[in-house]
Amino acid sequence: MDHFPTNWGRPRNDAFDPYGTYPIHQRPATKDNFAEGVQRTQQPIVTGTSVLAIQYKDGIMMAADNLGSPPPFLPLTQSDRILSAASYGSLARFKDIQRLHQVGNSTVIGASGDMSDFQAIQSLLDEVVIDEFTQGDGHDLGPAEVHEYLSRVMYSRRSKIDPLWNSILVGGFRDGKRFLGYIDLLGTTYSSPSIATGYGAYIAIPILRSAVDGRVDELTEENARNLLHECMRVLFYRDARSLDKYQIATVNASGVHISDQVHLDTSWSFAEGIRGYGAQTQ
Amino acid sequence: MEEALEQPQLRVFLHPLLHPALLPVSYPRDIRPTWSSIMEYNGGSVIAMVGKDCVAIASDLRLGNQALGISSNFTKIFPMTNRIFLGLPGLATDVTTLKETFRYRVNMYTIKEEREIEPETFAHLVSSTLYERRFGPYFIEPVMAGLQKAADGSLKPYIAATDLIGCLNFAKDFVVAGTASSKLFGVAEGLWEPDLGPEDLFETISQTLLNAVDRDAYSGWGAEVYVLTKDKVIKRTLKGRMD
Amino acid sequence: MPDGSFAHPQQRQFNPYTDNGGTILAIAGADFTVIAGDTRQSEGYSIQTRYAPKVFRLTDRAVLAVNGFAADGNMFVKKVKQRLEWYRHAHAKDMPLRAIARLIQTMLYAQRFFPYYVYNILGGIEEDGTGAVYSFDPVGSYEREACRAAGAAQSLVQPFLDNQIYFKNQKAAAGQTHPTHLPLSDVLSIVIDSFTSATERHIEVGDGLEIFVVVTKGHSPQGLESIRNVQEVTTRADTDRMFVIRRELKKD
Amino acid sequence: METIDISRLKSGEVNLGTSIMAVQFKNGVVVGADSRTTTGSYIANRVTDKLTHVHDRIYCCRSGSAADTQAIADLVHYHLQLHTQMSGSPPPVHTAATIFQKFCYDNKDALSAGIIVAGWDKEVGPSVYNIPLGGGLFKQPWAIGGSGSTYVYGYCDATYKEGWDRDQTVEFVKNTLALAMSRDGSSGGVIRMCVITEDGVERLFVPGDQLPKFWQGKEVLGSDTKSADLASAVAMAVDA
Amino acid sequence: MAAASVYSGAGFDFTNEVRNTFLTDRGIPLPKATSTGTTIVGCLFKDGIILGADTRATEGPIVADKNCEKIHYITDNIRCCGAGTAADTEFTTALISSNMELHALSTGRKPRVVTAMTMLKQMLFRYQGHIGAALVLGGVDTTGPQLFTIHPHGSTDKLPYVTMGSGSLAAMAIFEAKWRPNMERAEALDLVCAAISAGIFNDLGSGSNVDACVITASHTEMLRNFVKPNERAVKERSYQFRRGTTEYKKEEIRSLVVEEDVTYISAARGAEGEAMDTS
Repeated sequence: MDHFPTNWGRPRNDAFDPYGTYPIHQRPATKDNFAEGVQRTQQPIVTGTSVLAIQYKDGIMMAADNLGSPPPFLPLTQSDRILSAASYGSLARFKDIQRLHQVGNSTVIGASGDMSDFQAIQSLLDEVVIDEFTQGDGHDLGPAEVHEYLSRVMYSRRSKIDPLWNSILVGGFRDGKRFLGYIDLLGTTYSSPSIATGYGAYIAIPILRSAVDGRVDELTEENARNLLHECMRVLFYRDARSLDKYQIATVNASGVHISDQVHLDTSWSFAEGIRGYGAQTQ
Repeated sequence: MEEALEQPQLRVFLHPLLHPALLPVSYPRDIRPTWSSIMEYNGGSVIAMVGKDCVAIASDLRLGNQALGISSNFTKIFPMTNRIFLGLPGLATDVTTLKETFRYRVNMYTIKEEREIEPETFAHLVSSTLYERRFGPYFIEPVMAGLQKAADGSLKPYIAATDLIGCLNFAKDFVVAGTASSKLFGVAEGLWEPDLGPEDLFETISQTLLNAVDRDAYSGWGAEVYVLTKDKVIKRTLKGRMD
Repeated sequence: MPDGSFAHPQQRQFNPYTDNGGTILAIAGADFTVIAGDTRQSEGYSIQTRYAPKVFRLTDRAVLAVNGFAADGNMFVKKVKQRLEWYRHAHAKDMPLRAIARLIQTMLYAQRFFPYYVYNILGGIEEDGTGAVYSFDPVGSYEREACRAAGAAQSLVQPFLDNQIYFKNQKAAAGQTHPTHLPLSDVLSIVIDSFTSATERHIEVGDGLEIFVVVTKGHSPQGLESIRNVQEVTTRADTDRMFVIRRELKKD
Repeated sequence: METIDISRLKSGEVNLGTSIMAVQFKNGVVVGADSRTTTGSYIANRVTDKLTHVHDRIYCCRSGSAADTQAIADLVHYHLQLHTQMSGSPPPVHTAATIFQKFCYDNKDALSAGIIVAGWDKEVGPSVYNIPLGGGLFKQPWAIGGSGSTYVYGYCDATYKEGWDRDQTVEFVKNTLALAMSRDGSSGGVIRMCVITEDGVERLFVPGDQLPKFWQGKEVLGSDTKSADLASAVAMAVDA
Repeated sequence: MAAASVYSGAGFDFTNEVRNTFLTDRGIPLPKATSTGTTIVGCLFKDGIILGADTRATEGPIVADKNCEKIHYITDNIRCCGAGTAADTEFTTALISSNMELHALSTGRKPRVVTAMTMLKQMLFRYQGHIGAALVLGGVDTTGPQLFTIHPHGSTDKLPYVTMGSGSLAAMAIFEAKWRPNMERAEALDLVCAAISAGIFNDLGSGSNVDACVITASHTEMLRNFVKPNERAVKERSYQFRRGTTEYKKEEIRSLVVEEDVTYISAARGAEGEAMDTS
C-alpha cells in the first residue's frame, strides 16, 4: 500500500519503494522515443590505426602505417575503455594500404578508422579540388580550407546519425604558414603543434608534446623525421593493430611529398634472458 | 561506456508534477531528475578544516527522503573522545549504525588500552571497519577532525576522510564528503588559507559550508560547526536556508 | 583462442555527443563585464589540445562563451556569427545584447529534440551601458544574471561566486551594506582565483585561461593597468572597449 | 581506467591472444610461442614468456586468460614436485597433462585457458598433449593453439611430415609461428622456443626483427615514385 | 557477535550484501569508490630498482587527494606501487606487508620479492578481479633486483621496465623510447621522473607530484615528492572574512581544562598564613 496520497493514481517510481513491497511488479519497459531517435549502429570492416602529425620549422610532417585490419572496438572516439575490451585475434588483412592522401598542392590528409569512408572522403575532396581548379580563378584550396570543409562534412554526417567513421588529420603549408588540424566522426575539431589519432593519442602524444610544444621553430626536418620514426616504433611495440611499415608525408614550401614505405628497426635483445612470469628460472 | 555520457543537465523548475516519484516512466530522460547514488537518498554533507593549533568540522542538519525534507535537526557529527569528532554523511540508517559501532569500538579500545584513542589511530579504526565490508559497504563517507598528541606533548591538528570502503585521505588543508562534496571542494579551495585562528577558521568553514549546501538540493536546512582548540570545544548552530 | 572473434560480430552504437570538458564563467559589473574560459579541450582522460578557445567575440560589445560538446559549440558560434552578420547587413548596426540573447534562445530551442549539447554564457554591455550576463541551458532557457559559471567545474565555482559576488550568507558589518557591484580589479581577482581553484580540484580544467573584459564606452578600465598580459582588441574608437587577458593554468 | 565502479570490476582482464605450438620429433619435442600479452589492443607485455616450466622435461604453452593459466601452471608445478617426491622419479608427461586437464575440466565454467603440454619422459619419449578450452585432453604429434593458430592450420597440414629431425622441426615451428604472428593482431613480438630432449632443455630466441619473412604485401610507393602531380597541371586554354 | 573485543573475525563481512543488492536491483547505483587514476612505473638499473608514482587520487572527475602516497611499504627491501581502487591497493599491500614480516620471522630469512609477488597474485586470483588492485612490485633480495607487475585478476609479468594505471601508456612510451639496460642511478631516476611526468601532463587521471623510491642491495631510499612541478600559484587576494560575518543561533562552549577549586580546611592545617605561603 502506498501511503502517500499524492502518489495515488500516478505512475510509481520503481527506483525506490519506501514500504518494502518488494518484489515490485515490473511494468514492461516503455520505449524511449528520445533515445531511439538518435541511435543507429554501424560496423566498420577495414580500419586503419593511428596517424601522427607534427609541425616543424619549415612545415608539417605526418605519418601513418600501411595496415588495414578489422577494428578491435571503437578506435576513434577516444573512449576511456581502451584497456577493458577483451578481444581475441584480429586479422591483419591488408599490409599495403596508403592512409596519407595529397589534396591540392599544399595539403595532406591522413585518416584512421574505416577505410571505405576514407576513400569516399578522398574522392569527395578530389572532386572539390578539381572543381576549384576548373574555375581557373587563381584560387585553390589550402589546408585551412580543407579542414573547414571536412569539419562541415563530418559534422553534417554526424547530425544525420550516419557518420563517416574516421579521425582525420589535415596538415599543410601555404603562404608561409603551417597548419595542422584534427576532425573526427563527431565533427570535433582542434589544432595543436602535435596531434595523433587512435592509440597515438595515448602513446605518441606524450613523446611528441615534450619534443614539439614550444619548440616548433627549432625542429629541423631531420629532427621531425626522427621523432616520428621513434613514435612509430613505440606504437608498433605497444599497439596490437599496427605494422612495422609506414609512410611519412612532408608539406613545406616545396610542396607535398609522400615518402615510399619505411621499414621500422626494432629492438628485442633485452628480452632474451627473461624466463617465465614469476619464480621460474629455466 | 559509449553510452555513459551523461544527459545534459537541463534547468528544471520543480513543479509538483515533475517530482521524481510522479514522472511517467516514458518521460524523456533528460528532464527526469535522476539520482546518481544512494547517498542522495537522505542527503547531507560534512567538511573539516585545519587551522592554527585548531581544527573545525561542520555539517548540515538536513535529513531528507530524496527531494522531500524530513528533519532540520539531524545531526551528523558525533564526539568520539574529547578531542576527536566524527562526521558521518550518507544513508541515515548507516549513520546511526556506525555511530554506535564506533562508540562501542572506541570504548573497547579505551578499556583494553587504558588510554584514550588518538585521532590517527581512530582514523585507521574507521578505515578498517569500513574495508571489512568491502563487498557490502555502509553508505557513509566519514570525515574526522581531532587534535593529535605529538611526542612533545603538544596538540597537532589532524583531519582525515575516507571513501565508503575505507580509503584514507589525510590532507593538510581540508577534507569534504557528502552530496555537496564537489561544491565544498570548489568553495574550500577558494576560501581556505593556512594558519587561521579558531575564530577565523569558524568564519571560513561556516561560509564554505553554507554556500556549498545552498547549491545542493540534498544538503542544507541549517548547519552546526565545531571548533576544537587545545582547551575548549566551541559548538555553534548556524541558520541556513530552508529550501 | 579460436573463438571470440566470430562469436559476436562487433556492433557499435553511435552516440552523436561527447563531452569535451572545460569551464566558463561570466561576471557583470556596473559598467563592465568579464567573460572567461579555460582553454583545455579533453575527451575521456586525454587532453586533445591545450589551446582551444571557448570564448568568442561576437560584436564590439558582446562576447559568447560556449562549453560542452566542442563540435556543437563551434558550429553554434559560427551560426550565431552568421545571423549577426545578416543583421548588420539589414540594419547597418550591431545587434543589441538583449536581442542576441533572445536570438540564441530561439536558435537553441529550434534544436529541442536533437539539442546542441552546449552551455552558453553571453556577456557584454547593454544599450543602457550596464554590464550584463545571460546564461542558457542547452535547449534555450535563459535569464539575465550578475554572474554565472558553467561547464565541468560549474558546481565547484558557482557557490564560490555566490559567496564572493552576491555576498550570500555574509552579514554586513554594522551600519554597512554589501556593494551591489564590485570594482573590476576585485572581479578579475575572483575570476582568476575561481579558475586556479577549479584547476586544483577538477581534472578537466586547466592549461590556459582566457579572459575577455568589455568596458562601457567612455568609462575607464580601472583595475586593468595592474594586470599582466592585457591585450586591447577594441576595433573602433567610438565603441565600448574590449580587452583580452591570457594566463597560464596548471597543465596536469 | 575510469572511476572504479565497485559493482563491476571484472573487466580489463589480461589476455594472451597468442600463437602457441608444440611439435614432437624423434628425440624430443619443440615447443614455441609468440610473446604478446594484450589488454584490449594495448600490448601490456611485448616480450612475455609463455613457455612455462612445470617440470625438468615438461613445459606448457599458455593461451587465454593470463591469470587463469598462470594459476593453473603454478598449481601443476606444485603437484608435479609433490609427485616427484612421493614416487621418487620424474613424472611422465601424460601425468602432467592429466593434472592440467583435471583443473581445466573441473573449473571449465570459471576458467579461460587453452594449454599445450609437451615434454619428454623415459616411458614413452617425446609427447605432445593439447588441452583446449573445455578441458578435453588430446594427444597429438603436433599441436597449435591460441588466436593465431586459426590462420596457420592450412600451412601446418600442408607442411608437416613425420620423421623430421630437430633442426627441421625447429624450422617448422619458427615458420608457423611467424606466419601466425604476421596475420594475427593479438600475436607478435619475438618467438621463444624450447627443445626438450632427454639430455636437457635448450632455449631458442628469435628477435622480432629477425623473424622469417614471407609475403608482406606489395611495397607501397610514395608521391616521388608515382607521377601525377596536380601542381604541374595547367588549365586548358579555351578560345573565346 | 563475537565477545567484547575491539577486533572482529578476520576477512570480509558480507552482512550488508543482501540489503545492497536489494537497492541496486531497484536501479539505485552504488556510490563510486576512490580510484587512483594513476601513473605508476618501475625500472631496473645497474644497482637495483627504481619505482615511481604520481600523487593524484580521483573520485570521478574530482581530485579527492592532491598528494597521496602510492608507493607502499612491503618490507625494508621491497616496495609496491598501487593503481586502481585506492582502498584495495592500500589494504592489499598492508596485508601482504604484514604477512611478509611474519614469514620473515618464521623462516628467519631475508624476505624475497617473489614471495610477496606470489602472495599477492594468489590473493588477487582468489578474488577473481573483484579486488581492484593493479600493482607494480619491486625490490632487491638475495637473488638480485626483481620487478613485477600484478594485474587485478592475479596475472603477473616479469620485465625490466613496467608501467600501470591510466597513465601507463604515456609512461610506457617514454620507457620504450629511452630505456636501456644497465643505466646509472641518476640516469634511471631521470627516466622514471620523465615517465611519471608524461602521465601527469598527458593523462587527466594522474597529476600533482612525482614520488620515487630507489632500492639497491644495501639501501632503500624513499624520495617523497621528489619533483613538484604543480605547485599552486599564489592567490590573487585573501579571502579571510571579517569576524562576525557568519550569523549563528546558538553557541555552546565546553572547556577541556579541568579547573579545581582547592578548599583548605584550616583546622587541620594550622596557621592560615602558612598554607597561603606558596613562595
